Amino acid sequence: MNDQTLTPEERTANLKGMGCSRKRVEDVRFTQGKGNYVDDIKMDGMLFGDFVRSPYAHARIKSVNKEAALALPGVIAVLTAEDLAPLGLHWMPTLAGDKQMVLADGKVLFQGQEVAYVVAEDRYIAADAVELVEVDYEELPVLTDPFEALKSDVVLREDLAGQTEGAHGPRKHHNHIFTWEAGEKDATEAVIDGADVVAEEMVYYHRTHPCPLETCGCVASMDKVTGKLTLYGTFQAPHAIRTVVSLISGIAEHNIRVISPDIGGGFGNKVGAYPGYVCSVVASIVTGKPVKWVEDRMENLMSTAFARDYWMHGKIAATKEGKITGLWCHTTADHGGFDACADPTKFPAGFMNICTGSYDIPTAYLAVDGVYTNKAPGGVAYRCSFRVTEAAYFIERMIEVLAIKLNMDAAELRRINFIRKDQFPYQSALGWEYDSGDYHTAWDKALKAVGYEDLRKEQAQRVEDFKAGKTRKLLGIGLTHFTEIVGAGPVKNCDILGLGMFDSCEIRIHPTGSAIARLGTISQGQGHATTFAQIIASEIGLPADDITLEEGDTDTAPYGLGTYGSRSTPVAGAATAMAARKIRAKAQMIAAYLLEVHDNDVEWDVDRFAVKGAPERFKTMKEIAFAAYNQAIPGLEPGLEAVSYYDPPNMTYPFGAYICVMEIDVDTGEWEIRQFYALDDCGTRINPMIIEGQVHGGVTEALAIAMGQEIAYDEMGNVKTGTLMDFFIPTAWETPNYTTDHTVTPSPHHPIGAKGVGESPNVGGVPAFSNAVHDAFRPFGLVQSHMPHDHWRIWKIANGLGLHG
Amino acid sequence: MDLSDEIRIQAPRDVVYRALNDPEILRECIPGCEELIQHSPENLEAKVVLKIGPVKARFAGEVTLDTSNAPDGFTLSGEGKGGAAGFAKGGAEVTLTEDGDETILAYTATVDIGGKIAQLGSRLIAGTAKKLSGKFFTRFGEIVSEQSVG
Amino acid sequence: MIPAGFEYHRPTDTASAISILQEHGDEARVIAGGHSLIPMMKLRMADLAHVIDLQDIQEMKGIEIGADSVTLGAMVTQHELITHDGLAAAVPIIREAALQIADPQVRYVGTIGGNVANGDPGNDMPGLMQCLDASFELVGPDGTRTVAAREFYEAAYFTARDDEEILTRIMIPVPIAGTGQAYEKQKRKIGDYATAAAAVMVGNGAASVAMTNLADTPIWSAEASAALAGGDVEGCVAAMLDAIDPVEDNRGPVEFKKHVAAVMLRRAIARAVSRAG
Amino acid sequence: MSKMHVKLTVNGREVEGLAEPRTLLIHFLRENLRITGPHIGCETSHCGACTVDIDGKSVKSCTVFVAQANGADVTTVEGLVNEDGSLGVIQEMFREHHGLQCGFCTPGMITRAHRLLQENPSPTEEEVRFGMAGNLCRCTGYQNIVKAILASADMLNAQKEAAE
Repeated sequence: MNDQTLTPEERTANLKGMGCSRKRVEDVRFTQGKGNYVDDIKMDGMLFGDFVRSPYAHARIKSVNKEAALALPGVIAVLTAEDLAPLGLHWMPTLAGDKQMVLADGKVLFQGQEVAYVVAEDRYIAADAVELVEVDYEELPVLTDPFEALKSDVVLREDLAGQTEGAHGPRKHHNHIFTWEAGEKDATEAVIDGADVVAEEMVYYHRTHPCPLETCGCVASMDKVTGKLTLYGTFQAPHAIRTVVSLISGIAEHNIRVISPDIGGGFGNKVGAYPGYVCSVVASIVTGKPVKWVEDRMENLMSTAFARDYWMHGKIAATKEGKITGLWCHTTADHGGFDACADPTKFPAGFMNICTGSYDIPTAYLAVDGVYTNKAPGGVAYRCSFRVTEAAYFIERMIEVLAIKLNMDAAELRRINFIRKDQFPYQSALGWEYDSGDYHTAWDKALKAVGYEDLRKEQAQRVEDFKAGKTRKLLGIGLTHFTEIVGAGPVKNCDILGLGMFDSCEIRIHPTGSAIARLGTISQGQGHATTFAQIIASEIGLPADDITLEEGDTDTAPYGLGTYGSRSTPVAGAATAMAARKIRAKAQMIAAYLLEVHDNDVEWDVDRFAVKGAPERFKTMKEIAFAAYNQAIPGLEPGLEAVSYYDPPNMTYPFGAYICVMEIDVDTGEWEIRQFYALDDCGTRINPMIIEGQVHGGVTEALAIAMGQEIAYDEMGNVKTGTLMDFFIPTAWETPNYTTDHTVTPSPHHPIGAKGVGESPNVGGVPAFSNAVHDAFRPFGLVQSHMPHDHWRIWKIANGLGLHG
Repeated sequence: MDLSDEIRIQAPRDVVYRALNDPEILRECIPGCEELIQHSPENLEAKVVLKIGPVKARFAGEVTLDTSNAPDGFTLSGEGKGGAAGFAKGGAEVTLTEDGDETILAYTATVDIGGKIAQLGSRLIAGTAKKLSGKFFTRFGEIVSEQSVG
Repeated sequence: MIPAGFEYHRPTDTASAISILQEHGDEARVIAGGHSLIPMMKLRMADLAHVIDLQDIQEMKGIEIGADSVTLGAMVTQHELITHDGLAAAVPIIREAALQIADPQVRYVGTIGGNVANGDPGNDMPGLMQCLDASFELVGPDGTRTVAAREFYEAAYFTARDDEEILTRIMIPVPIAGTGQAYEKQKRKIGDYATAAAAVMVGNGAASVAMTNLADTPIWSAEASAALAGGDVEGCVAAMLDAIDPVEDNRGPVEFKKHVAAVMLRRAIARAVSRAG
Repeated sequence: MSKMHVKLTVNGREVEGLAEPRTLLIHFLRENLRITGPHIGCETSHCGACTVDIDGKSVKSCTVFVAQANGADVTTVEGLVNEDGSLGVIQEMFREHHGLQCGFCTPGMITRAHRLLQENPSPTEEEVRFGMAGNLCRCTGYQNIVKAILASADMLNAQKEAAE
């Protein structure tokens, strides 16, 4: 192909850079079953580890008898806390500054807690041996309600007894973890006391679980000859895992190699460190053999990171015209037996203080109390930035509740309270600086797209028909306008366990003009290998198809904090662009030298530098790459590569307008999504196909959460939803088609203006579905009810409103 | 979960009461009971194979009797551990009322289950517990009536 | 989730299967599709020393459509029930109900025999078989006997089948022409057991009504059936509500289940009536 | 536990091995034969990640003992590539329409879709959704999976027509 005959547009298209729906490079292996997930790894002499877990939610361990298990042929070892204690590994630090038992140390605090770790020649023998370990338990009183826990005499964490100071300040009770506050308490209460109108509700966001289709697992392999530990695993943050493993095991960090192979979905579940990793590492060190541990689905749902479980008590004040004057929120956060929330250190309740949402609220106050209960630890950001879905759900419910109190249309109430375009960058009452936004444009576009006014007319007619006995179905219109806060984050205020939350990219251009880029992130389905190559392609003019992406290997990738909280594009994507720009800067010098002009006399043109005013005189990036290696250029080192560690100046604030139209059968509680419209503004769009796919998936997870998915416990602390029979994941049959749309408001501080999108649809989706349910019953007097809106709970709403005659 | 029922037994009250304290009779009546050892008048140890449809699990348990209300009735409480399958605990209050030569045995029982069996089988527990306790008392009635008649 | 070890048997005739059952007693269990038993074995809730696979027993296969009666081999899969046009013509409610069971993969291996024999009140076919007044052929060491579906279920997982018997065939009277049939099921999602389900046949002055997962057995009600036969829909619903005894589980509380039971029943009746000729 | 001799045809190739009867087919495929396309997701037959084709039926191989499958003809996603090693039509359409993200459910999805289209070469969208309801996906929301399968049907029908 002769470059000179192609137009700039054609050359741009050939790059498959930003803005094009490039097909995914990952899919060639995935579609033929050639992915390499952790359970696909098989090594010579590999052993298998399996856990003995507690059937009790709270019990003292009187004894553990390993004899029968050890007598089973093929069983290599059975580890208990006693075995780990001499190594100091029977407890481990959590991401939230608490500590967690690796194996039960004297007592268990939740059903499914790890009690002993069996190592055997294969997983069948290990499973048999688990049955043979005899544990004698003495049952203790169970606390599954955080409000009860704060009143109870029962001390859950005996190891913390008497400690009045925790990782995040004073503890008020032996089952209390922390109180975290933001905003102005007195001022907010004064506004609420003097307001024309105040709406007050308890908004509960129930406990759920990310439940990726692949469970968590690892393979630990200690090479006794080299002293090097290789740890393969389902890690969303491989470098952080390496540092944590080094800190708790004492193995020097350079002697640990952490590799995240292909990951079968993460959604926050695979951010933290689990006892399975520690035990596998210990077992490999002890046996000198590779040890694999892969949890089963019940273990996954029972013991690895849960999400949400926030009781959010809210008050919202407004003038009688509907202008919001203040927002007050007190949250009781159920953290389970250990505080293992995955939040930046300074934010024990994550970014819950984004709970003023898309609205210009002058005064606000938030307090969060963390509480221990007899439930599994976790509190991870399940397909959302840290606690952002809780915050969005809270404010979007409070807006609806306020609209009811004001007898106003909820769409109009939102419109009159949105932060205006000219207010950005906007300083929120709870401490954030929103980077950019144009909410009114998005909102109007969304309302117009669904024909909002006609829908309201149809709904009014439906109510009349219902009252006249002509139908038993109600129509709900669920509105949401959400603002996310993603891309954690600036190192000055975001770290996890002291690790600053920058991210990184290293790009190496090969002499023939192809390239490899390595990042500190790791894809779990987001398609990084496709999209990051697109960023590089646009930045340096090499075709995306000629750029290989490598992530997840700590021996080769630069240090980074990993993929969660929609931070890959905002942080690592920025690092990628910055590294590419360093390369381009050097390329400019090379081009100028080759073209025999001054550096400033060449200009960038898609895939080349051309002499200003003489576009026919140019050097393509391919030519420049070759010259970089093979031509002596005075004053320049050979080679063409760059690394960027990007510490973002601010978070990014993607937003969106979602509208759900739902039909509800009053008699059975069954629902059907008639229409779902999702408008996302994630700033600059790198790959529209992938964005659309992310939105479909995120909204579907929101559908699951809002309409049935929960981790439910009975009073004895039994997990009632431990298999996929009871843990609701919709199939293709229950899932509707979605309409996606967008506006583009670039982030002013991000090098390419991108904001991140993977989690928006979950953050916006949950209130859209829930508001649709509430909206259907609003004409009959419903103000607030709790998720999940499964059939019986919807039925109960209808029943409570007297709709069953 | 609470269960209650009553049955009529063709035997005098003291015979029924004695039978309720007779480990041999109890062993015969408890569905799936493999072993019942009496450690003291108040303490029993039992091994039971619970076989319900696809479920088959072995439980080992301890039962404590409270006989202070003899012969009008007694209460018992116990806990059974089924290893990986989970555990069950509960209690029952049995009252015996004379009705001529016969005795009306009424019971109310509370059963709580934990572990896997609770996670997986909760939808079936109530029916099964009812069936098993029904089986127990029906068999008990039969044996005591037979012995009494014989 | 790994099952405990067992010895595997794959007999080729019913008699051999029974003799293996006899030999090992409590320690042996037959499996057909295995989708009820295998998960329980994997969860270590069922510990068996012997598994007897019935897949090679030809005499337990096949669908026979007679003039008055349909005979289904116990090993006929849900998938075969759905795809058999002759069966759909003779007893259309079977296809309608089978499509509501589990998901496509499970229907390929799940059998009618397994569905009716294991006595799980969540299964759809027992209630349907009671509605249709089917009977089950049980073969054991002492020979063959037939038990009416309406007499078969005692409690959750307790049935009239002895441990050493195998349910081999299902005989279903073909409803007379003009009988309307309908199966209505509410469930949380594809693959779930019923929150409530109703099987209804009505027409020619007769009716039969049964419901699923609303007690520890399927519930067929003579009173409800008689009421419906007399055209008394409300009487039918009232009698059925009297007969069922649902328990609370993750699908909802008792009041909800009773309400939904009535709704499913009314809907099934309405559809069956609309199909009656 | 004593092992039994197992003989299967997998992706057109006869394979033999020793295995305990309790070995689940998914483990036999993945561990003994190193065919790691089918995945383990839920282990209770709800998610379909382990779906393989056995004797012309879509089956969840986590809920089948290898003993039960002894003698059967098994096809996995690896067996659906073209003879020249290029992606088969359904595989290609999943890629074309972004019918996958993390890729973990994909082998089961594609294997199931293969059987669905064998039985119903021109399904409606509703039939595709109903026919795929035994396979869970956590990433895609199914919309593009459905699109990919409908496109596969068109492509396969066109190929068939062209061949006739």
